[in-house]
Amino acid sequence: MFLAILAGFLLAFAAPLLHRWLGKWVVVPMALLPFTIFVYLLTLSPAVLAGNNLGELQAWAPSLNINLHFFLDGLSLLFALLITGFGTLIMLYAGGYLKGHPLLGRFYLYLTLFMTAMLGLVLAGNIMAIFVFWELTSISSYLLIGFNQDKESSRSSALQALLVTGLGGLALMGGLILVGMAGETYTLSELLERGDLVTNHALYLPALVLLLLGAFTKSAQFPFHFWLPNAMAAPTPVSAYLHSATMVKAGVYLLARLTPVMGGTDEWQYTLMIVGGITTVLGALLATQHVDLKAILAYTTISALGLLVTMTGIGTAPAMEAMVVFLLAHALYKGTLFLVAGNVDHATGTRDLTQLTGLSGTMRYTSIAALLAGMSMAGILPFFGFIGKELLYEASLEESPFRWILFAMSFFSGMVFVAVAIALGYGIFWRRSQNPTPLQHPDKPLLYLPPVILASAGLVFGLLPGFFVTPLLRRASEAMLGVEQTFDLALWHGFTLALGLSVLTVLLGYVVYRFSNRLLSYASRFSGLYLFGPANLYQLALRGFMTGATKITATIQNGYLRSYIAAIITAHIALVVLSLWENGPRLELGNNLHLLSQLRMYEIVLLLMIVSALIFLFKSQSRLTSIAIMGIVGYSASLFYILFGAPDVAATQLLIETLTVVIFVLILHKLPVFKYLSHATERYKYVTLSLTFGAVMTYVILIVKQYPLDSQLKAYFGQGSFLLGKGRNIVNVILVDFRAFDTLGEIVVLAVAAIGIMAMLKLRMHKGDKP
Amino acid sequence: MEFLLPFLIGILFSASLYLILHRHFFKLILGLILFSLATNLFLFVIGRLTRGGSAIIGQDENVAVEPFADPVPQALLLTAIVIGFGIQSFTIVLIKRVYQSFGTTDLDDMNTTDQIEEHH
Amino acid sequence: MNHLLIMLPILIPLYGAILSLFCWRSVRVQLYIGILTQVCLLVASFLLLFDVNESGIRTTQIGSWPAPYGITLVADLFSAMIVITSAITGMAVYLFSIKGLDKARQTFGYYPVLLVLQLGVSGACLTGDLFNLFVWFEVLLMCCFVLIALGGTKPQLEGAIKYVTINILATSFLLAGIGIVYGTMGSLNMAELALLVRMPVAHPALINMAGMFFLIAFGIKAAIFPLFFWLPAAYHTPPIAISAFIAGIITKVGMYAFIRLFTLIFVTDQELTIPLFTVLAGFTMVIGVLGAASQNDFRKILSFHIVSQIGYMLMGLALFTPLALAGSIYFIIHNILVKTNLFLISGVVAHRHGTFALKKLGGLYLQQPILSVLFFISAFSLAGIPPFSGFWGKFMLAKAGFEIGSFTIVLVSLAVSLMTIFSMTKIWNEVFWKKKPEQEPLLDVVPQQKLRDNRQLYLPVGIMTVFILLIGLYAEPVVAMAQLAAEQLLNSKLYINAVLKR
Amino acid sequence: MKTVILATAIRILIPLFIIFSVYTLFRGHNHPGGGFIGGLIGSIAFVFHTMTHGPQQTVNTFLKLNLYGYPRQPNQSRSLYLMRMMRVNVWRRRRMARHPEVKQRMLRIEPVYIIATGLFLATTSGVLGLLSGQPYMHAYWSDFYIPVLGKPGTPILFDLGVYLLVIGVVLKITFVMSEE
Repeated sequence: MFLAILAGFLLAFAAPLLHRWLGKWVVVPMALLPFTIFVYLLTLSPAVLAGNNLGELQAWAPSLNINLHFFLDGLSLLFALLITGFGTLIMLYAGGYLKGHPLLGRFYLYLTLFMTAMLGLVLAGNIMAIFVFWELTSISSYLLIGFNQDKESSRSSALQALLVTGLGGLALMGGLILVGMAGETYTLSELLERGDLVTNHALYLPALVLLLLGAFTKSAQFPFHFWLPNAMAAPTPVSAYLHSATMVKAGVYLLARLTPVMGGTDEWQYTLMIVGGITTVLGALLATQHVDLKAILAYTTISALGLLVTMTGIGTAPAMEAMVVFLLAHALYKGTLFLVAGNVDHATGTRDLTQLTGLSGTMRYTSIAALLAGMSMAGILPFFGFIGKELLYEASLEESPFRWILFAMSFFSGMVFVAVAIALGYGIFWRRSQNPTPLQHPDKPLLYLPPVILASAGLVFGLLPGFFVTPLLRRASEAMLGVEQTFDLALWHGFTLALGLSVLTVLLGYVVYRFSNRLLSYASRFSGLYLFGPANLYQLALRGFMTGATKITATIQNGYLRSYIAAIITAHIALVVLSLWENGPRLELGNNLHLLSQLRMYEIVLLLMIVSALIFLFKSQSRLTSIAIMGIVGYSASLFYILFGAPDVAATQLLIETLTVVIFVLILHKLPVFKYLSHATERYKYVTLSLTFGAVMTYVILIVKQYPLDSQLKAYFGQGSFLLGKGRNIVNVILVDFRAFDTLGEIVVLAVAAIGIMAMLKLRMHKGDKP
Repeated sequence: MEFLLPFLIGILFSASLYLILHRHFFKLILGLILFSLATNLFLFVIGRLTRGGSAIIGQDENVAVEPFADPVPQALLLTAIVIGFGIQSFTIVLIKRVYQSFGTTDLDDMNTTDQIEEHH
Repeated sequence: MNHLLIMLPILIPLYGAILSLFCWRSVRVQLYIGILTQVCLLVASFLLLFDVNESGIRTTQIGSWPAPYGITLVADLFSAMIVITSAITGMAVYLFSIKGLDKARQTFGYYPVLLVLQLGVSGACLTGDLFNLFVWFEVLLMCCFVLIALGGTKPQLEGAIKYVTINILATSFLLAGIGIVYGTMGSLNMAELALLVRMPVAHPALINMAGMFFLIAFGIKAAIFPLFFWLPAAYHTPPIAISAFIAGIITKVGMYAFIRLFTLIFVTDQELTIPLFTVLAGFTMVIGVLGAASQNDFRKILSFHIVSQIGYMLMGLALFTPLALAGSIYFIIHNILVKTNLFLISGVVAHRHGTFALKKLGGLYLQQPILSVLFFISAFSLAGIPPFSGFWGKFMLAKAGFEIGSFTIVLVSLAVSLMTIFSMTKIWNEVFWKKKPEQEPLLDVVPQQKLRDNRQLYLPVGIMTVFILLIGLYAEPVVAMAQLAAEQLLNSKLYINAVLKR
Repeated sequence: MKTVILATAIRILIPLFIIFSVYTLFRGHNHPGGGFIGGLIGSIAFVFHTMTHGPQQTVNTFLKLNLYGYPRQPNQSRSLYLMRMMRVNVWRRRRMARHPEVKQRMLRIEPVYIIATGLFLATTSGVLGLLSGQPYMHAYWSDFYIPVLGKPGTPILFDLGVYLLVIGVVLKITFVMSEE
């Protein structure tokens, strides 16, 4: 299995090259890959159908317990077969659909990447690996939706899908980490047996919320459904494959996969049923409001996904049975219908339902496929869709307090499905018309063969449900329930209530179809409601985010150096105060007062000199005076150093001060005179800030000096300077021997400063804004 | 003196910060120089002061005898002063170049690089 | 051998710089010296990493002066990992600068200064002495000053003045903090200090207060909230060959020092620091990403976004568990590589199209498909999409956060991650997918020589992308090493014993 | 500022300054002084020269070495030629400068090279330790004693590097600044 995934990724990245070499024949290797994997999976299936789960372990990041663990049971096999089987057809179809497109190679790259990721997702046996593949599907979907990158709508739809599923992805990551913590493992097979541990864990609820957020965004459940119709900006093969048959079902897969772990609780059941129910009804309702073929299909897909989620929520054996059967049936007919819609679009250039008529004459095979798929969708007798619908009704009518609500919901959607099926399978092809829509090119085999195959699969499965399909689905539902399943699928159940309801659905569906024009005319009346819809909320949120971000940034990063410095100093004062507030030592000035008596006269003079120099500095209007005052302050500082036994420091300070004055004179002699530029109000603010800062620094010195310092370094250097370092000037010995490494760094700084000054004065580029 | 020095350093910090918060370039650079001066004194004072005895071993001794000034802060200070000199001279030149390029001495005229550029 | 191995990452760039200075007149010779230095540095850093990985923390005493008195150089896994990442980055930036930087700047000391910058990175990472750390940070700082102002265009000067002013303040705070530490504990050796603070001290609050000085100082250097202002003002102004390296490395070295000191020394009052860091991390992440989202310039988005990522690294420190610190470390490594690469890509784009403005760019998806792929990988690595590199850091941090019940900060980090996706897709949308807006036809004709140069610029980007992919797709070695490094950080006995030979 | 008195004073002062700076440098290990202070004192001499005469003049006076020479005669032995050239450059400089046949080559000492030399000395003084398996900057002292200068050792070499670097840096800075 690992090899299959690896091959997928390798082939994906080879696709652009293959396209360059093989031209349009690139379709051959691309389709061959999923087909090979499909066959490979079929060879594995007897073992799985016999009830064995296959595993394969490939270490990846064992120190984080994230491994490429593969796990194949009924559920994953069902999905994997769907992905590769349908994948093969889609690869062929895409070859026809995008024939001659210059970016076909890239398209195959993304599509194969997606397929492999999806395959990895359903085969992964480590929940973090599931997440990894999950996000890969999101990215490849982003690239595919934005495939027509020069269109603004494509780009924004792609972004929307990415952000919504990305949000879900992040939530899912959180959720899975929590599940992993609750279950104490990331390995699926172990986790599946620790359901009780997880559901009783304190983290269960947050994990559930995050997990469901992930699943719902991916599977376009209300209120995150809005990205799916917009994702139809992608080329049709993508819509058919990702946005109806596979990727959107990843959420459903995840729910199904984790049912034994997370399911069974009230929170799980009710949330799934409520959200699924709303989605079902809403999707169906919205489907009647559109004329674009792909939009209609997208909304019915949303509705179908809602049904699947609801069934997972109910969680009983019949519900699970209904879920897997409907899942397969839906994938078959919806995929077909999407492909059909793509063919129609490709051939006629329009997808508007009201403009398409009488295509059966010109698009013979496509129309046959459409008819077959439509009948399956409508749930007409020999088709697989019929079995699905029967089971849905039976499951929803089971003994439960909400049976009527559940039933009404599935019945409603069933009705709409019938109407849509009629419109698509019959309306645009077979309804007689005076002037059938003209074609731009005749039907092509690469375009009509895949839907025909898919649609006939729906018929074959319906006629022979016992062959292969039943055992597979049985194992799949077993994976969710954790108990052996023994159901048998059959077309004919006798005259049961469900049959009657099916017939009723078809009849009412036909009525809906007849009145569809009337329904469409209501569409405009709902427009007010859409303002409050999630799609609009998304737009608002995005716009609000941008405005808010801009405003906040403009306030914080306002370009004024003063305010930056003020913020930094304020932060410093706050932090120092904070650190000393609670249990900092108290300052005892009294003990130090005796030091006052040691004051010498010249010291006081020095002190007064500095203070008065500073006052002059503030008053001064002239540069030269200021420079001179700075010199005075600097020289006074060096006097301090001499007073306290630091002749080297004093000498350095003296020389440096001299040099600084020289540099000042050399450099700044041409600046204009001072102006008072500050505002009065701001000045008080800054005066306060400065004074507080000074006070804090004084306090810090006083408080530190309150305690004796026992420096080992002083003692060691005092002892060793001459004996070990061969020098009597301890400071110099420190500088050139004990801590010469500091000095090395320091002279490097000086060297760089010299280079910098030279470069700055000599190199003056004007339009060097470019790299 | 030991008692008064912390206050002097506080005053130096206050004064330098106030200068830095000015809009005028020249005051900014004065403020920065004063600020590092204050920091140097801070480092010196907080490493404890010793009056009189410098950190030099006498000709007829092998080890330093108390009281001698702690040589460590002095060595650190020397390094810091020299580094500060490098940075200061760079900053002075920078100020000069800014004035030449922008023709202003008002810091408030320089707030373009962190502005958000308009889009569409 | 031991002594030599630790010194090499310092000596190699230093000698490189000295030789370049001797060959001041000839840029070409400087270039060759540079390349040679980069290769040697890379090899030496690899050797150091292997050695440390094999045999634990390595130390050397400069000048043979014993531990608390002389300066110690310490190579543990954390520092060795940063050094090797810096070497990789330096190599790529060097290769980029050959064609990607104008001759004038090359003539005025770009090569030696960049080498000194790398020297500063190695020094700051390897030193085990507080004041020595300060010195190496000054080396870094001075190089950044010079490089940011190199060329002296208007935006550069404006950015430089803000950068310089704020960073001088940071320097002063750092120095003052060192003064306080020495004034309270009488030592500068980090291992010795670590030992001292773990013994009953007179006033832990004083140490904590010193910690606040370091927080401000390294907070400014690492650009955390509310001290980051210099970054968005300056980082986008110099040419890419300069800003790529500075943006990629320097803030992370600040973060390195931050993590080092707050795991080793300033651990006395974690009831204060941990909530503080958590709040700061949250704000840093959010404000940074908001800033990035609001910009409309390729480089500005990238620059502002650095702030946001720093928040993640701080978050690891705030959570203070082995896994969280491992996450931080991984994140630092990942971020250095990815951020540098994104900057380089913006440079490749601007080299050909002459602008960084999103509204003037477009159509690269069709025009330069390879570059698109390279950008896509880096951008989505940055956004933390698996299986790319950012995911692992994010995962470790999120998991660590959940494990100790800090749900809020984890949720914030996840939300920020979504906004990161948004800001990266903004670039992708505008620069790569969108059609190039119409402009005068003359500007569209790119001379052949320039096109050839442009393709040469792919090389460093490609190299970086390989590394990014490597630490993403085959994350295990780096993750395992980061976990070991985190254990070394948290188990300060290891560090103390290695240095003080107890 | 170009007064005669100042110019003359500086001309006399400069050698004094330089001698004093070298003295400070070497004495620094035992008394206040050392590489930094010495370097700064030495460079301040040049700074004043530059401020009075301009950078070009300073360079011409101090940092440019004029080498004189003429082509080797075909039958002249190599060693003899070399000795002649040395003599020409050492003792007869002034006379040779006016000689028409003699070619003049200038060796200009860029401050950058002084910086590089200083850095190189400082760095390399530490490498000696490394080469013998000791840590970087391990000190080696010679056994003999030179009057005035004291015992030579690698730390002194280091200090010399610092001295040169400081002079180079200050020279470089003042040159470019006064060219403004």
